[in-house]
Amino acid sequence: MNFSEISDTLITHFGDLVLLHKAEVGDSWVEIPKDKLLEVGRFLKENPQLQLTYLNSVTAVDYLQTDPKKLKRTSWEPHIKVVYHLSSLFLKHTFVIKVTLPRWSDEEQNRLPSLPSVSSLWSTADWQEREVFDLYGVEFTGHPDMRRILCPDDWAGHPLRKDYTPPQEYEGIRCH
Amino acid sequence: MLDPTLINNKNIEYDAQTNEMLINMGPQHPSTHGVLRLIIRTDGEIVSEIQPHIGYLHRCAEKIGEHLSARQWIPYTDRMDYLAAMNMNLGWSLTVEKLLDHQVSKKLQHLRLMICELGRIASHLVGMGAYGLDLGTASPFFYAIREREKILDLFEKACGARLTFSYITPGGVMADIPEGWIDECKAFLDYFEPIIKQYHTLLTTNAIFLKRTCNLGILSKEKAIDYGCSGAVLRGSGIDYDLRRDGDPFYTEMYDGYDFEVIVEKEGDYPKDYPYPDVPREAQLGDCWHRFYVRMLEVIQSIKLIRQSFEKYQSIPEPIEKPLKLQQKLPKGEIYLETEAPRGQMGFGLFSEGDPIPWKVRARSSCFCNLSVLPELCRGVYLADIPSIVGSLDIMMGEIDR
Amino acid sequence: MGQFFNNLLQDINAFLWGLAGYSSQEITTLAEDSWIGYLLAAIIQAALLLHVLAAGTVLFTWAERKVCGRIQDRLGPTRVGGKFGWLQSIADGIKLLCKEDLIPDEADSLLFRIAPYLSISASFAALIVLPFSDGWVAQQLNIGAFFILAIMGLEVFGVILAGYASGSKWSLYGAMREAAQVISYEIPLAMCVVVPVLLVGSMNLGTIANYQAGWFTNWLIFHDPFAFATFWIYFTCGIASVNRAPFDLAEAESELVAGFHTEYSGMRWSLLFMAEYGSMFTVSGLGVLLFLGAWYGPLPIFNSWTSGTESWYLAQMANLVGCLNFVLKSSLLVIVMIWVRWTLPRLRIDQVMTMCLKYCVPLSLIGLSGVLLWQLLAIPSLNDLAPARSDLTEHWAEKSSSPFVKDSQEKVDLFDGRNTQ
Amino acid sequence: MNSLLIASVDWHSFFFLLFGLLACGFATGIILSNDIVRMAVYLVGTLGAVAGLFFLAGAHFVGAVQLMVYVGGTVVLLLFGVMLTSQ
Repeated sequence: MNFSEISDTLITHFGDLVLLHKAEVGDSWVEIPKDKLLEVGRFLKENPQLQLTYLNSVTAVDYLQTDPKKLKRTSWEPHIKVVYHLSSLFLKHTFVIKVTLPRWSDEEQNRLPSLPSVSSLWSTADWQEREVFDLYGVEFTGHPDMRRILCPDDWAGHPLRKDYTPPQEYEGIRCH
Repeated sequence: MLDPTLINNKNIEYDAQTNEMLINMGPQHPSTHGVLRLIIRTDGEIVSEIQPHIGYLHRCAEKIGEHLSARQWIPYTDRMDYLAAMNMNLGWSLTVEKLLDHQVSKKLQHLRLMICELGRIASHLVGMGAYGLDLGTASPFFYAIREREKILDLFEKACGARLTFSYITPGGVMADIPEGWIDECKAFLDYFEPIIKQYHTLLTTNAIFLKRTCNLGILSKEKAIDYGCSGAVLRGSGIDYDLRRDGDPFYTEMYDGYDFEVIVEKEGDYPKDYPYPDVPREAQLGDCWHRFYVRMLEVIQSIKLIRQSFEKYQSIPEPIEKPLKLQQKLPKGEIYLETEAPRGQMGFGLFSEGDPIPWKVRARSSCFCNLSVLPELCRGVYLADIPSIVGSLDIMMGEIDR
Repeated sequence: MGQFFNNLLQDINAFLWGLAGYSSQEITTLAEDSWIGYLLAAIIQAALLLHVLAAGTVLFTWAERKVCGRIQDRLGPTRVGGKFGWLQSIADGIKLLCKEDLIPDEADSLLFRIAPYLSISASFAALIVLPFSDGWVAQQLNIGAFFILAIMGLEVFGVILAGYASGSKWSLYGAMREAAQVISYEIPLAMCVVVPVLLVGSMNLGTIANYQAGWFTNWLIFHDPFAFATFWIYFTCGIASVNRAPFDLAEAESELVAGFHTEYSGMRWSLLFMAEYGSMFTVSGLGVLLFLGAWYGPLPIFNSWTSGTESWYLAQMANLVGCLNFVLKSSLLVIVMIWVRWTLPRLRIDQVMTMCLKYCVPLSLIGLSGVLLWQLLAIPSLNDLAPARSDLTEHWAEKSSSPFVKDSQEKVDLFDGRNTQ
Repeated sequence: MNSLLIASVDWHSFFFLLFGLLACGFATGIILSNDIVRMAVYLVGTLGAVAGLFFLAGAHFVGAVQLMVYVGGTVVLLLFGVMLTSQ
């Protein structure tokens, strides 16, 4: 199955909940509301026509324009997109789904955004979601062990966010 | 002794139990393949729980990628899987090319295939030798390095470097291979092919080796898929999937017209186009031995591929094209492409907002996913089995931590 | 030995007093069994054996590097001391001496300090009863074979203490493995040693050795198929009991970092190391004494010299050749150990124990009963082809007489200091 | 003469006293020590010294048995047991 067939199946099953993004260049994707993520995920995994049992990658993209010169040309509001790349090893097709999140879940910018964890569907999401949490500051609810994975446990900030400034020193060691 | 501040409370609680012991393996340990740290809860010699801690080699390669143009990031891909840097270069180059929809010439594809398959051999050699070290025999490692050095000599002739090549770049390669290189490569393959038998004698069929690897760390098909395992770990579990055949058309085009087999067990046996040793009775599908064996057989398939590529490369007379510009403007869009690196499916993602510099770079590490299955495999095994299992996953910390 | 030195001292004494113009009747000489002679003999013997241990370690380390280098298709040491890097071990020894002697905070410092000495003393003590040639033994015990086994069991102490006292979990693992392994492997090892003891009917290593004089067919390994198999079981268990690969579980570097000597550095570490090489030599030497014809070469070339009727000097020359023979054979076995180490992967601890209890013990018992039956049924053996010379099976101390020793018929003990019956 | 005096020292008695004192000293060490592993080490000393006494008495076999069974076997097992149980 190619991308449009999979997305058609998804749209016929879920209706307006999923948003189709057809890209002219590169990958197209389907956008899913965050509270429907688990449901859609289970459908994608268990539907015999789709069988997207293999989760290649979970990652996030931080959309925040920090360059004031480019700000005028930027069409989007600041947000985070969590991207799931799925594939089926037996039917040999791939699929991309995305979930849009606010950068912070409150006004004061001290509560991380959250979305449900898919580690119950794909075990590989366990570590990959930890990585996203570590580097992007997205919390996954229902994750068995939500800790940092690449950075030390007491690291401050989430390095792959666009507004992240590296610390001058860490535990008495100069960083740069 | 373990620093209590570095472990979470769960473990401290367990440490207080009388007959259980909490031990810390790594990050400086001979058999953790770099700076992997394993926190192991043991009852005597039996491991009851294992918890990998990674990140000691984290260099924020993805963050750096957001400040460099696509071609400038190539050296950073070298440093991910530094034992197979060519394949890392290829993965990123293809990702950039796919976003630009820039298909390279057929001759260049043959050249890249030749180089990457050599890289695969070199990487599997280290995997094989280091596995021997994990099991307590040092000699295979020296044999493997001896052969690998010859491959590195070839690479050095092609690009001047021996470890971090930065050879394959978006839109081409750094420079065409020099005159006479193919003959040297042929000579190497003629020398190397009969030697593989020695490795089978030294390790694959050695009685102690079988005792240490067979029926151990069995990874079922379902688990392998569930944990996103790839490469030899996936195929060692009996799943017939290789991106060189089943991957994105943009990547598999390289392998069009080549005759090679995906190494996977079919009906209790492996492809028989070469005098391989038989599968021993003790071995179970998905155990350490199968993962190791798949790697060994892939070396032979790579040799087959390289031999075919010589002729195809030489049959095209015109020179290869120049690579893309250093500050090549990228179209707005995103792309995610996986290639079959020696250690599994290395995925590169490129999210572009229309600048020469990518908005975001993603590197999906195959070893990262392969390693995540370790706690699953290491439940109830002996302490001495941990090196066997970690070694059979053939991890590369540079790639895991990025 | 003691008498020899006493007599020598007496002669020198008489000679010196004679120079001063006294006659031999006027001076007081030492009694024949005076303790000074025994002390001198003990010091000389200890010094010699210590050199066997030290030089053995130096040579075997060098051999290990060279052999392992060749096995791994490389050269091994080439620079230090000229062509073959034969001074490499000395250079390493100096480096080790200069290293900082670290004692971890967590360690039990007293036990941590004494553990290497315990190990090395046990390894050294085993050499006391190991004959290098006919009569060339520091202390000739009637139960030599048994004594060596008993002493080699003590070496494990140093290792256990080293592992325990280090205060490191890896070391503790090493120590626990070592304890389990060595205790288990002592059983089949002793069973295998019993076979030649039964065949000869003596636990005296000299007697066992002399039983094998003559042609190589007289070696006990060729007595019957069971004895032949027993030697290989002995060798396997020997490798296991001295902790060499593939049974080096106590220091398995890919699992336990370095096992019991993880926390050791410098000289203390090298003492543990020397103990290992010392017991490698002892085990090989015991194997040679028991099965491989001891100091007798495959062909009886020098045997006629050792006969009591020939001159004392000729007998000593033959002994020298015998000593070289013995050292050569033992070193060959040590090199086989090195060869095995650099070829095979390591077993797992449960497999090592399984191998001992499920295979080695029953096999050695089968070997023992097989040899027993062979003797009982009087089945012809290869040893009967060329009968051993009867004079060599006699007690060896009575054979040759030194020109210095006036009366050597009495057996004397070091601790005893007086003649026994 | 001096040499006569030295020669008259009963070496046998000297070693008997030495080993006896060692055995007693180590035995006291066992009683006074608090650390169970050190006790085991002192026990090795005591048993080893007793083995020395046996050798001195010409009972080589008994001495070797003492070494093998008590020092090599029993105490190692004892240590092994100590290490397996928590303190």
